[in-house]
Amino acid sequence: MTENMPISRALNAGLRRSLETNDRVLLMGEDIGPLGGVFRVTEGLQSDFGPRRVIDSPLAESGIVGTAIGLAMGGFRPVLEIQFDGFVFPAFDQITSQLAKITNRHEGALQMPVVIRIPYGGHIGAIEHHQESPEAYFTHTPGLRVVSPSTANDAYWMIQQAIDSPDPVVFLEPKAKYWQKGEVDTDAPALPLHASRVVRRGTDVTLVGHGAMVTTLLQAASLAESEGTSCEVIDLRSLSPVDYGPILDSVRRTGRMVYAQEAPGFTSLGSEIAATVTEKAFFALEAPVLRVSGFDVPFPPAKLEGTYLPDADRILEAVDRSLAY
Amino acid sequence: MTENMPISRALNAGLRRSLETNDRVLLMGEDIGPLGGVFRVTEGLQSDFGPRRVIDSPLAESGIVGTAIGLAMGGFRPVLEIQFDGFVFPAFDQITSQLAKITNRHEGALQMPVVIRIPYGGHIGAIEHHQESPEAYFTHTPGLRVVSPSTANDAYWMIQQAIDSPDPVVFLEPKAKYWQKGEVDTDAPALPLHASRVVRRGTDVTLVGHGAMVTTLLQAASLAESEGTSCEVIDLRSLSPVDYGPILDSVRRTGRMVYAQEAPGFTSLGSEIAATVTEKAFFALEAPVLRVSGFDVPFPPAKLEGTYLPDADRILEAVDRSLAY
Amino acid sequence: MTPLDDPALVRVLAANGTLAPTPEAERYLPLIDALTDAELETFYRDMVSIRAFDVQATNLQRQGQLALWPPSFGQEAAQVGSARAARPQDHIFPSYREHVVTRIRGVDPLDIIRLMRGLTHGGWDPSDPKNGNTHIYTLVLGAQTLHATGLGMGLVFDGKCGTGDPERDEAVIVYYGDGASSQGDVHEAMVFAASFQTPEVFFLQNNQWAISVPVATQSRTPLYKRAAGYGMPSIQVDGNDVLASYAVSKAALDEARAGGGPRAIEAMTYRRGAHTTSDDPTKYRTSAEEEAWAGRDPIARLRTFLEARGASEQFFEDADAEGRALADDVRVRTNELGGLPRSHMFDSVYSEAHALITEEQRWLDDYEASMEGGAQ
Amino acid sequence: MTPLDDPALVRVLAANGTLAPTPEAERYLPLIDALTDAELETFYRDMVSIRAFDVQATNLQRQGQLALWPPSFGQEAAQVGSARAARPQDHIFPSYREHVVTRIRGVDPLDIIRLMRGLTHGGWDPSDPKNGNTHIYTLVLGAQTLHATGLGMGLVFDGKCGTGDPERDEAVIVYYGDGASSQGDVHEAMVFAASFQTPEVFFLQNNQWAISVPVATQSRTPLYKRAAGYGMPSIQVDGNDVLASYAVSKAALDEARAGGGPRAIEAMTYRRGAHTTSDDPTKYRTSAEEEAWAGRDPIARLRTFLEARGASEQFFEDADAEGRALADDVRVRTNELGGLPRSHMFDSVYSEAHALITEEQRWLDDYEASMEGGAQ
Ligand SMILES: Cc1ncc(C[n+]2csc(CCOP(=O)(O)OP(=O)(O)O)c2C)c(N)n1
Ligand SMILES: Cc1ncc(C[n+]2csc(CCOP(=O)(O)OP(=O)(O)O)c2C)c(N)n1
Ligand SMILES: [Mg+2]
Ligand SMILES: [Mg+2]
Repeated sequence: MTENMPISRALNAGLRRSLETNDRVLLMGEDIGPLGGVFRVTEGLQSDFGPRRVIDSPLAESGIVGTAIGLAMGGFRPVLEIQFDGFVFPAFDQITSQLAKITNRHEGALQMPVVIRIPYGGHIGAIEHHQESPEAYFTHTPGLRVVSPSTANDAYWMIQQAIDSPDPVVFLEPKAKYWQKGEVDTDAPALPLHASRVVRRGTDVTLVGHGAMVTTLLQAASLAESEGTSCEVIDLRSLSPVDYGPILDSVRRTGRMVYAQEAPGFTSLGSEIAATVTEKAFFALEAPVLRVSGFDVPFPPAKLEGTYLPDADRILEAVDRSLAY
Repeated sequence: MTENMPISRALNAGLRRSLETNDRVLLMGEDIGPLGGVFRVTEGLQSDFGPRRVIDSPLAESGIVGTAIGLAMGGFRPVLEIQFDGFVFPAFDQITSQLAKITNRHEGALQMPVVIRIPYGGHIGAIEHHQESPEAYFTHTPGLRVVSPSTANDAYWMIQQAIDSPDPVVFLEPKAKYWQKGEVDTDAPALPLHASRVVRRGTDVTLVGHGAMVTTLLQAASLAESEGTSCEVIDLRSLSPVDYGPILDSVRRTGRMVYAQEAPGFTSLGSEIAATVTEKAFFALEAPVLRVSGFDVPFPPAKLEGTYLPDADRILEAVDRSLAY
Repeated sequence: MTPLDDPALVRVLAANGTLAPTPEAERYLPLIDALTDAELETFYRDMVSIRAFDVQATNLQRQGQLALWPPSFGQEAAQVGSARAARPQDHIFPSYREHVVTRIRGVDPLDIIRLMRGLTHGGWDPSDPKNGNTHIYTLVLGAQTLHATGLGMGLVFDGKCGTGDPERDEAVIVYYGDGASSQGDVHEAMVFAASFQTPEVFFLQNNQWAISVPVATQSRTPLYKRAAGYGMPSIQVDGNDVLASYAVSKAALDEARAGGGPRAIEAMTYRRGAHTTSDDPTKYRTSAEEEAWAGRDPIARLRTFLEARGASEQFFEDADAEGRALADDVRVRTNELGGLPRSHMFDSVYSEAHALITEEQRWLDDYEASMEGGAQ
Repeated sequence: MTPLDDPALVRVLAANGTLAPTPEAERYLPLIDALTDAELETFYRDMVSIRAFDVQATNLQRQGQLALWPPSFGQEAAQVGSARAARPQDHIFPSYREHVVTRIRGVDPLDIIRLMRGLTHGGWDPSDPKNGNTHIYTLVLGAQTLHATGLGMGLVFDGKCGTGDPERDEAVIVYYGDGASSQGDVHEAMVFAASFQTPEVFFLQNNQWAISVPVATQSRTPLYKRAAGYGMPSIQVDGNDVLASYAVSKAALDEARAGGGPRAIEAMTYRRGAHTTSDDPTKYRTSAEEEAWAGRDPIARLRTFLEARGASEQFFEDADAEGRALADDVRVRTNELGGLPRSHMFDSVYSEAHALITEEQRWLDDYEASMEGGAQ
């Protein structure tokens, strides 16, 4: 069966299905109960599953992650909501030194099936701490899995796959796209959680990104086409681990690649992917892998986000630079 | 005047000089008073400068960094000690969302001259959380400066330069080298804080790293020489910003580069440097920039650190791979 | 137990505006008796003005002029009382809803408007004397409590408190909410404050809600009781009674300034509006509750009291006019606000030159120039 | 005020081993009267054995067999009393110095030895029944308090406490130190515990020092007083009096298990040894202080009490022999410990296959094979 719905509803439906099928799943976070979350992703879930399955926690992120670890030790599968990207840092020790390492510390005897949902990224004109893209902090941390859906169908399935994972998953939700609609096939997932996907075929340049950036990459690809350049677009979907197969296949054909992200560029996921693709496809590359990123400044006041965030033009500029090699 | 001393003494001497020359400098941390710090870097300073200049704080890292911000607002220049690399994460929000951004948030009206000293890295056979290399988390964060000395002379000068900086500086001390001696010239610094430095001249491959890794790179260079390969070795010194000048000069001559670090490789400083060098010296490169890193696993139990940490052999293996392109 | 039943509560004015001190309020009465008519009228004008501002800002947000507005509606007495109790040399650390406090200290309300419009992450320079040592808003809940404590530590180290000279001694007051009280940083701030005996008042506005979460989720115990565990004196006050709020704040600040160490105040109040303009309180609270608190409104309460004391009708009309003037001024100046140059983003990430920033700024300038060139 | 002067202190045995209950101890006497001779003797043997183990481990560290050893020397009574008060179904979250506790729950001391030798970051499987629901050590101070609270929340959600059946109901006890008490995580753990009414005992061993920092730096106020701010009952106990430690722990655990919500205990004790074998206490504390606390030693105290009750000389000799046997066994088995295969590093980073780990492990295997090849 397929249904058309926005990403926020797809997430809601996916969470609902997980709550229904596994009674050890519980949701916890700030304002996820009667309010349904500030983005309404959990709307209606507390009234349907009760306040023991959908829990409004005290206002403390380290507490949320730390107690989720204890809940997981007790056999629960907690799905946490961090209200905005910029509010995850108080929980950083519990995520980095605890959650990510507990299975390893126990030599595999304890699993840590905890999902941390984080609405991330800009484009919503909000105040400070509400528009950040913190993925690099998590992808650098061994023991975490990091994923981000860019379509409603992926949102629906990936959240369920993340909940099913025995490992901790940081689940980054592209908040600018919560209202973007798409077809959701509720029968079977299209891909495993950690697969990347070619979303547009092309022959000249490979464009890679995740989350909200996929839309921008597709825009850039359309514009490029009108200028006679054929771009292949790949949605990363999994940020850690990265599924390099489709990317390398593509780069070996195109010889050129542009990676785009909202996050600051320095020591970022884009750095990693550029370095690794270069290493693995060195002789295929006609040009260095170019990166289009947020600048290495704090996310600016909203009136400047249009300048800060990579748009189709900035991506095309990189495409042109790549082609000029 | 020059004096021979180990890095830990050089740091102590540098801190002492800063305390003497600027009465707004104060030191704060856990066990830095009567004990002199677990590595004795602050030995004798509290008895000489008193408990208001060299402060044993309550045991709370977020508190240490957060109150240092307030102290800096009041015109102090706090120099903080985090006891071990793995204990910095409880302070992560105060470092990332506060300290790093406060000057920007105030549009330059408030400076944040706070230094965070962190003994980092492995090779000391210690238990968990005591051997990590967290630099990527800081280099990815706009608003921070990140440096690491590898010699006694640099230790002596760089700590003073960091204290003089109006910006927050994460000061990473290679703990395995605290007892490594070197000549300290107490008259004038050799280099500005953010300069990288060629520490060995060579023509075939450029080796780059920081902190304790510099010693390993020099070992590898000696071994390589005996096999007929001439390696240039560059000490990064500044991890953010990176001084690319000497690195690019070198790579343009050698055409080959290996970057080595103790930190896990994925989304790391090594990724950044590999990607950027590739972009800036693309046509000069005979081989991809190769990276030798800790594996993407939590720092293992000490009995495996010898396997985990890059050694001269692992670097040579990469040198050979690079030469084979 | 409703939130205002604690036997320790300090209240001077009953909800109906009559003088009816609770037992715990007795010892504060001299401070209140000492207030002049002019001072009392200032309290009233403060509250009326800022409410007019608040309504204006909410409208401006509806008109798309602001990204967001967090109203202070209902919390005016807690804020006016505490801010008016502070001395000029004191240091103020607001959270993000202290519009009344910042205005009293001299901050231009337009600075808050610029923040909520997306023109700045700060708004004003705390070191500029015209801003009355008022720090900017902090959005990560609780983080500012540590900054305030650090500043207080510096006052101790510099001998700027406890000298016995109230004209010179300085104190710090830091604002935070019932939700924020759960954050680890607030605990660590109290630990450091107690350890270093900072001249500091922790001022908690318990407005009963953290967005949609009732205070009972944060604590089943009155929050003012936390302070005792750190050896800090603490007080619960009716935060909708500006006189009580003033008196307990003044006593606490005076004691802190004089070297008595940190103390805590829990002001019981109510966020009468939405959390922010993005919020919909009907999802989580009843109109019965809202009405009950409307009956405890701080402005009406003081008005009745002042009327009984003989304040003139003219005074109230003037106060309203003053509020309208402020609101009009804010509207006019908001409409005049321009944009930001793109360099703004790079200008003050660091205080000293930084190679990567310089490079990126140069790249962007070239890029924009080429785009404009291309568009020509 | 010396640390043991608080009028609220619960103590049963005076330092000289005579029964001399403090006023606060009166209500616990029935619990102590109910203890059999065999139980009392077990307490003694527990303490003697682990002290022998502790000395052995310290020696092993000196001989280079361990990277580090954090002795429990001096804190035996606090640990034995609380651990013996727990029921088999209870869940234990130690910090990193609870060697006595873990042993009582069934954990093999060799598992701790392996941790301190650098062979593991954990040591044992908390879900293996032989380890008595004992979680592994946590080295980031305070982090475990949240894990314990989360587990306690799960017990509430699963209806595993407060059913009225003490054989079935479960509780959690979490250990932390006076230094750790300053961490934000401990506050958040108490906030969550109180909010969700977890069946939990926060057991603080105040051993007067956090490495070189005296407890006065963490708090000028007795730490047990923090709990009241969260609405938790709390108690201060002489942690060198095993009977008092047992009784207050038993009462608290029983109440928590029965559905009474969380509570806190501060056990006043002393770290008689160094912080760890890397530490040098002469840098920061006086021998006078050390001697004063030597006079309050928990083992000597119980011994005098048992002697007065008529325990035989043979019993004490047997206890010592048991300790020696444990120490010998630990030495022998430590010497037999092997190394780690390099695959260990990759084996359990994730529970499911992970592309990057697989790739790196394969690379390392090839690399090592080539090096061995090269070396031939
Ligand atoms: C660390 C952190 N987590 C989450 C948020 C999102 N948030 C903003 S305001 C708020 C509620 C705050 O409640 P309270 O402290 O009572 O202050 P009030 O809004 O009632 O004035 C939340 C959850 C935040 N700003 N910071
Ligand atoms: C978050 C964190 N910061 C610093 C340390 C380093 N450290 C280890 S033990 C210790 C002192 C702990 O004191 P306390 O909590 O009183 O426990 P005790 O050692 O006395 O048993 C410190 C500072 C740590 N382990 N974790
Ligand atoms: Mg509130
Ligand atoms: Mg201690």
